[in-house]
Amino acid sequence: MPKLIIDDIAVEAAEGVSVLEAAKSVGITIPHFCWHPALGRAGACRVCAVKLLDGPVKGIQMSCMLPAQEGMVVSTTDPEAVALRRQVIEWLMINHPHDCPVCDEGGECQLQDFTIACGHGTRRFVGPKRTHVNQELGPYISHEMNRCIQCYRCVRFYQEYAGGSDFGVMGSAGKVYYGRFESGQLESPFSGNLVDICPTGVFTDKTARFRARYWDYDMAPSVCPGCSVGCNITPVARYRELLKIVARRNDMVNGWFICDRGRFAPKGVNAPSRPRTSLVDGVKTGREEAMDALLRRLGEVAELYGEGSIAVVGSTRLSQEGATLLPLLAESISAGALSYGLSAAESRASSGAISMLTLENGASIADVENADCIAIYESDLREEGPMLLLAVRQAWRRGAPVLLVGENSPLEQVRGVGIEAVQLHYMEEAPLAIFERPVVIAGMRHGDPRVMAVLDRSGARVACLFPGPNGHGAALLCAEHGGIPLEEALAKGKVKGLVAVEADIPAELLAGVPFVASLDWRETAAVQAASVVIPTAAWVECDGTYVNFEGRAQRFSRVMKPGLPIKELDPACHPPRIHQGDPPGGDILPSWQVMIEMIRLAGEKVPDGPFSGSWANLTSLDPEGEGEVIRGRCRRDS
Amino acid sequence: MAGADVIPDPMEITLVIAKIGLVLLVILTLAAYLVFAERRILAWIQDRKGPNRVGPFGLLQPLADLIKLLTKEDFCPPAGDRWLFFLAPAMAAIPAIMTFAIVPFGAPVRIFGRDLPMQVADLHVGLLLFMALSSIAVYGVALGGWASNSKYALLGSLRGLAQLISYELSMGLSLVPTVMLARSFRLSDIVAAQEGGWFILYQPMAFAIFLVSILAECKRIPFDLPEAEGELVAGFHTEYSGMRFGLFFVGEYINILVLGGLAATFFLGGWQGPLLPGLLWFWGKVLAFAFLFIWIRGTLPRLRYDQLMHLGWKVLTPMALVNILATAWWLYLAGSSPL
Amino acid sequence: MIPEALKNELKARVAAAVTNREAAVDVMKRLQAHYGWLTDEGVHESAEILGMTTLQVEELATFYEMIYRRPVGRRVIHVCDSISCWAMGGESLMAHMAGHLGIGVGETTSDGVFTLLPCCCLGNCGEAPTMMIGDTLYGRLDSARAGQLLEEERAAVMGEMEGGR
Amino acid sequence: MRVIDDMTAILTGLWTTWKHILRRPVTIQYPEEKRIPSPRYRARIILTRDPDGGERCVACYLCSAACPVDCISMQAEEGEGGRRRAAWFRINFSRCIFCGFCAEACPTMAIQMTPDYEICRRDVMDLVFEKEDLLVEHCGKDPEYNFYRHAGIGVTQPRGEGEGEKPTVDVRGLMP
Repeated sequence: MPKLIIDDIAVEAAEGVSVLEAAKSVGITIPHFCWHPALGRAGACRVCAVKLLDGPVKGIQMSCMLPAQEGMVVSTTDPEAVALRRQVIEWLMINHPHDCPVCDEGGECQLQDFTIACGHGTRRFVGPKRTHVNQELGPYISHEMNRCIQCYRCVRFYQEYAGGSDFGVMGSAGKVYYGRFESGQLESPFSGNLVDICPTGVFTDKTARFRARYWDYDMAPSVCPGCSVGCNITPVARYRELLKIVARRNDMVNGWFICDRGRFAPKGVNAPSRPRTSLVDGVKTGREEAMDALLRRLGEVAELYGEGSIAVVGSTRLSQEGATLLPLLAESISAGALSYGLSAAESRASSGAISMLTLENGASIADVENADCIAIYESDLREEGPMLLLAVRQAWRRGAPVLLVGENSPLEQVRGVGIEAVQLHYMEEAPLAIFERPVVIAGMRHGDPRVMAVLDRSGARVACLFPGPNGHGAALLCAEHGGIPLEEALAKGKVKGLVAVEADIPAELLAGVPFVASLDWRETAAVQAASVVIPTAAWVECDGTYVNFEGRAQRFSRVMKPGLPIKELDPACHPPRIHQGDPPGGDILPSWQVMIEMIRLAGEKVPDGPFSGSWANLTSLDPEGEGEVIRGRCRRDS
Repeated sequence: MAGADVIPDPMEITLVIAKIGLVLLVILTLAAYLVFAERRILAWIQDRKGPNRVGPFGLLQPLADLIKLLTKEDFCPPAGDRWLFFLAPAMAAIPAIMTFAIVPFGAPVRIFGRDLPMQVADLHVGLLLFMALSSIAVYGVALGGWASNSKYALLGSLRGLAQLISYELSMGLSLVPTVMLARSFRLSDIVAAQEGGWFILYQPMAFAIFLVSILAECKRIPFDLPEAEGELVAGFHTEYSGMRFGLFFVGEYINILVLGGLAATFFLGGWQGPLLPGLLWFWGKVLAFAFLFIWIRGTLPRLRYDQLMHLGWKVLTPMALVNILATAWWLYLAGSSPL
Repeated sequence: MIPEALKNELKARVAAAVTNREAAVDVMKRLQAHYGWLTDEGVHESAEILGMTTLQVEELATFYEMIYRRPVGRRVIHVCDSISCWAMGGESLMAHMAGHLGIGVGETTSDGVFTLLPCCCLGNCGEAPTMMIGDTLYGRLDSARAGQLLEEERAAVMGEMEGGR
Repeated sequence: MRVIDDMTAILTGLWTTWKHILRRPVTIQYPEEKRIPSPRYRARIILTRDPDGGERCVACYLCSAACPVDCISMQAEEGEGGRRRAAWFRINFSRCIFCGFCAEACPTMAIQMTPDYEICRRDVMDLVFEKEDLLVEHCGKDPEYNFYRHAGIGVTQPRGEGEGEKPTVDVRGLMP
C-alpha cells in the first residue's frame, strides 16, 4: 500500500494502481481519454500529465502510465503540467470539427469537459482541418470519423475486451482510421458500448439521433429487463418517450458495459398500440369501473363453474413487488390456481435451480470473470444472458478454458466474442474437479433438473440463467406459494376465469378460457383476448425490483411519468392549454398498486406495501447500490 | 351670530345649509383635483408629463379615477372584522371634512341685508374643536389597520397611532402662542387679530413647528410611515380596494386642504390680504400650502421611524414649550396689548 | 484470382509460422507482387489464407507503407524525406525527381512505369540523400546520378514489358 | 452648525426639484411618437436563415438551456441530407424576459433579437410563437455566416469541401 501525496492530500493507494486512479480515489479528476477503468491504460492521449515534485520519479509524467509509488509528491496544478495539458488538448482539438451543436454527444462529451478542464477555450489554429469519410455501421450506431481524437478506446474495447474482429484501426500517423473493412453492421453483440466508451462523438446512438440533450434527459438508475442478468442501465427519456439506454456501472453485475440486445432492443414502452386506458369488452372506462367489472365477472365465473375455476397468472417480467402481491390477490378473489407464467420445462428447471443454489455455490458475474474454467451448460448465452459471454471472454483472456456442454450450447455464441471453446455432450464429462475456481453457466430454457444435483456435487459455482428479468424472484415465490405452470392448470380444464398480470400467454392456451382479464402495459395476446383490460405502468414508469439470475435483488427507479408521449399527441394539444397534474393518458398505476386496489375492492385486508413478512428487507433497497443477494432462501435441505 | 338660546330663522338655516353645500362641493372638487395636481407636479419634478390622456391636459383624470374606484370590487379580507373594516374609511374622511366647518374662508359678505360670515360655524372654541376632530381622524387609521387582520395593515396603523399622538402634542402646543396673541379660541377672532400683521412675523418658530407637525398629521412624506409602501405595501390601507380605499385617499387630500387652511388662518392672516378679495387670498394661501406639500413630497425621502419619534418628542415638543414660555414672557413685558 | 500453386505455397508458409499473423506481411507482399498492388481481392485472399478477417489484414496493409493499397507504376520510387536526407538535400532531390518525371509526389507517370513517393527513412542515413527504386537502394545521390538511374530503370522496365509481351 | 447644514440640505433639495418642475419633460408620447431603438435592441426574437436560404437553426437546445425562464422549447429531428433541424420550435413570449441569453448562446446565429418591441396580444396563448411565426426570410445581423460551411462534417457540401478543410483522407492511399 504505497503512500503518496497528491496536491497536498495524503493518499494511500492500492498496490499497482496508477497515479491517475489514486488521485481519482480522493476526488481529484485528472483529464484522461485513453485510460478507462475497464480497459486500463494506453498512454496514447497525453492529457493526464502531472508533475512529480519529489519521490522515485520526477518531472512531467503521464499519470495513467505511472504506478503509484511510496513517497511520490504529485502536483496536478503545477504550471508546467497545466501548460502541457493545455497544449496537448489544443493539439487534439486542431482537427476536431466545429459541429458540437449538431453532435449528439454535445452536453455529455468528455472531450468538451476536458477541453475546458485543461484550459483551452479559444481555437488559435487557422489552418485546414483533416477530414475523413464515414462508414455506414448499421441501424444502431452512426459514425463520424472527423470527430476522432485517436485515443484507441474503441478498438481496445472492441477487439481486446469484446473479442470482435470486424472493426479496428487502419493506417498510421495522420491517416489513422477507426472502422470496418467496408461499410456494414458491426458484428459484435456488444458494439453499442462504443457509444458509451468513445470520449467524443465518433460513435453515437443512431436510434436516438438528434432527439435530446443531456440536460433535458429524464434519467434514473434502472435495471435492464432484457434477460435475467439484470444489468444496471440508465434509460433516457424525454417528453414521455424512451429514447435510448446507456450502461450504468455496477461492478457486482455488469461492470461498465451492457449488451446490444439490452441497449437497442425495440422499446415496447413507446409502442403506440400499448394499452393506455382501461377497457371492459373493448369499451373505454375508468380504472375503478374496470376493477369493479372485473371482480363482478370473476364472481359470476365462480358462481357458474364453482370453486377453483379462477387462475391468477404472473410472469417472469413482473416486478418482484407485483410477484409478491400475486398470492394475496389470488387469495382475495378465491383463485384456485396461482401461476408465475413459467412453462412446464422452465418451471421444473427453475425449481431445481433454486433448491440447489445457496449463498456459497451461486456465481456472480465477477465469479465468472475470475473463473479458471467455465462450462456453459445447455445454453445459448446470446439469448439467455449476453453479458455473461463478455465475462466468459475476460476469464478466457486470463487463460480459463471454456467448455460448451450439451446440444443446445452452440459454438457460434463464443465465436462472436473471439473465444475458442471445447464442446462436450454431458455435464459429467467436464473435468471441473481439477480446477480451483470453476464456474458452470446453466440455462433454464433447455435445462434438465436432474443435472442440478450433478452441479451441486461438482463443487463449481453455478450461474443459473432464469427466463425473464425476474425469473429468480418468480421461481422463489412459486416455490413458496405452491405455484404451478399454467399449462398444468389449464390442462385439467377447470380454469374458466383467468387474470393475467403482465403475463405473456400464447393465444392457443387462452382459447378454452371463457373469461380473461389482463393487467399489462404491453399489447400481448392476453390483452387482445381479455374482456377486461387494466393498463399498468411500464418498468421505466414506476419503481420496482428485479431479482437477477444470481439472486441479487436490484431496485429500479421511475424514469418518466406515465402518459402519452408528446410525439403521439395532437400538435394542437401541446403545450397544454389547461393546467393539469397528470399528462394525458397519465392515470396509470404500477401493477402492484392495481393489485392492492383490487384487494381493497374485494374487501380483504390491504397490505401496507408490496413487501411484507420475510420479504420486508427488500423495502429499503438502494437503486444506486449494488443490490442485495437473496438466493438460497428456498433450498430444501436448509 | 345667533346664540344657542335664539331660535334661528329659516333664512339663517337656508344660508348655513347653502354654505355647507358650497364648502363640501369646493373641498371635494379641490381634493380630487389636488390628486391630479400632485400627479402632474410630481411628474414634472421627475421630468415626466404625468396623466394627460383623459380630457384636455388630462383634466378629466379625477373623474376617470372616480369611475374606476367605484366600479372596483369592494373586498373585505375573510379574516377581517367586517363592520370595522367598512366603518374605518368613513372615520378617516368625515372628521377631515367636518373640520372645515370652523375655517373662515373669506371676508364676511352682505347678502339679503345681513352680514354673512364666510364660515360655516364660528364657534368660540373653534381651535379646540379642530384639535378634537384631528384626534378622531386617527381612529380611521387605527381601526382600518386593525380590522384588516393583516400584518402590514396592523403595523401601519400602529405607526399611525404613535405618530399622531406625538405630533398632535407639538401641533397643539405650537398653537398656544397664537391663542395668547389673539386672546381667543374663536378662529374669526384669530383672523381679525392679524389685521395689523400676520402671526408668522411674531411667531416664526411656532409656524415652523406647526408646519412640520401638520406634515406628520396628514401622513405626508417625509412622515408617511403608516403607509410606507417600501416596507409595508400600503400600510394601514393595504387590504382596501375600490371606493373604500378612495375614501382614505381623498381623506388625506381633504386633510391637506383643511390643514393648509388652518395654517393660513393661524399664521398667514386667513383671508386677509391687500387688493384682492378675501376669498381669493384664502384659497390662494391654501393652494400654496398644498403646492408646498407636493413639492416636499417630490424632494425629501422618508424618515426612519425612530428619527420621526425623536423629532416629535425631543425637538418639536420642547421647542414649542420654550416658545410658549418666551411668548408669555414677552407678553408680560409688553403689557396687555402687544400688537 | 491467384493461381492455386501460389495459394498452396502461401498456405504452407502460414502453416510454418508460429502464429498466422507473423506471416501476414509475407503473404501480402506476395499477393502485391502478383497483382502489382494489393487489390481488395488480394486482401480477401490474404485473409482467407491467413485465417484472419479482412479488417485484420487491412489494419496491417494500411500500416506498412510498402504495401500499396492503390495502383502503382511498375517501379515505385521512395525518396527519403527524413532528417538526415533532408539535411543532405533530400528536398531538392525530390523536386528534381518530380521535375524529371513530370509528375507530382504521390503520382504515377502516364506510361505507368514510375510512382514517386516520399518515405520517412530507408535506414540508409549514412549515404544520404537516399532513395529506393523498386527493391534497390541508392545512396549519395545528386540530380545527375538520379536522372541516370531513372533512365536505366526505365530501359529495364521497357525491356521487361517487351519480354513479357 | 448642524441645523443650518440640514436646512441648507433641504433647501438645496427643494431648489433642485423646483428647477426640474420648469424643465421640459423627457416623456415620449408612445403610440403617437415612436422611439427607434438601436439595431442591437433586445426585443422580439426571430429565427434567421443562412445565405443559401436554409434554416440556420439546428435545434441544438442551447438556447432552451440558456433560457432562465424556460420559455423556449423545441424538438430536433433529422432533415434531408442528415441536416439537423427543428421539428417544432416554440417561444412563449408571455414568459420571455428578453434577456438575450438565447441569442448569445446560439452557435449558428439562428436566433437573433430584433428591435420590434410591439408584441402585445389580447390572448396570452397568442404569445406562444411557433417556428413558422419566428422564421424570417433573411439572414439578420450576420449575413455571411453559414454554420454548415464551417461545421466540418459535410451535410451541405461534400465532406472535405467545407471552409478550412482538407480533402478527405484516403486511409488506403499511397502517401504516408
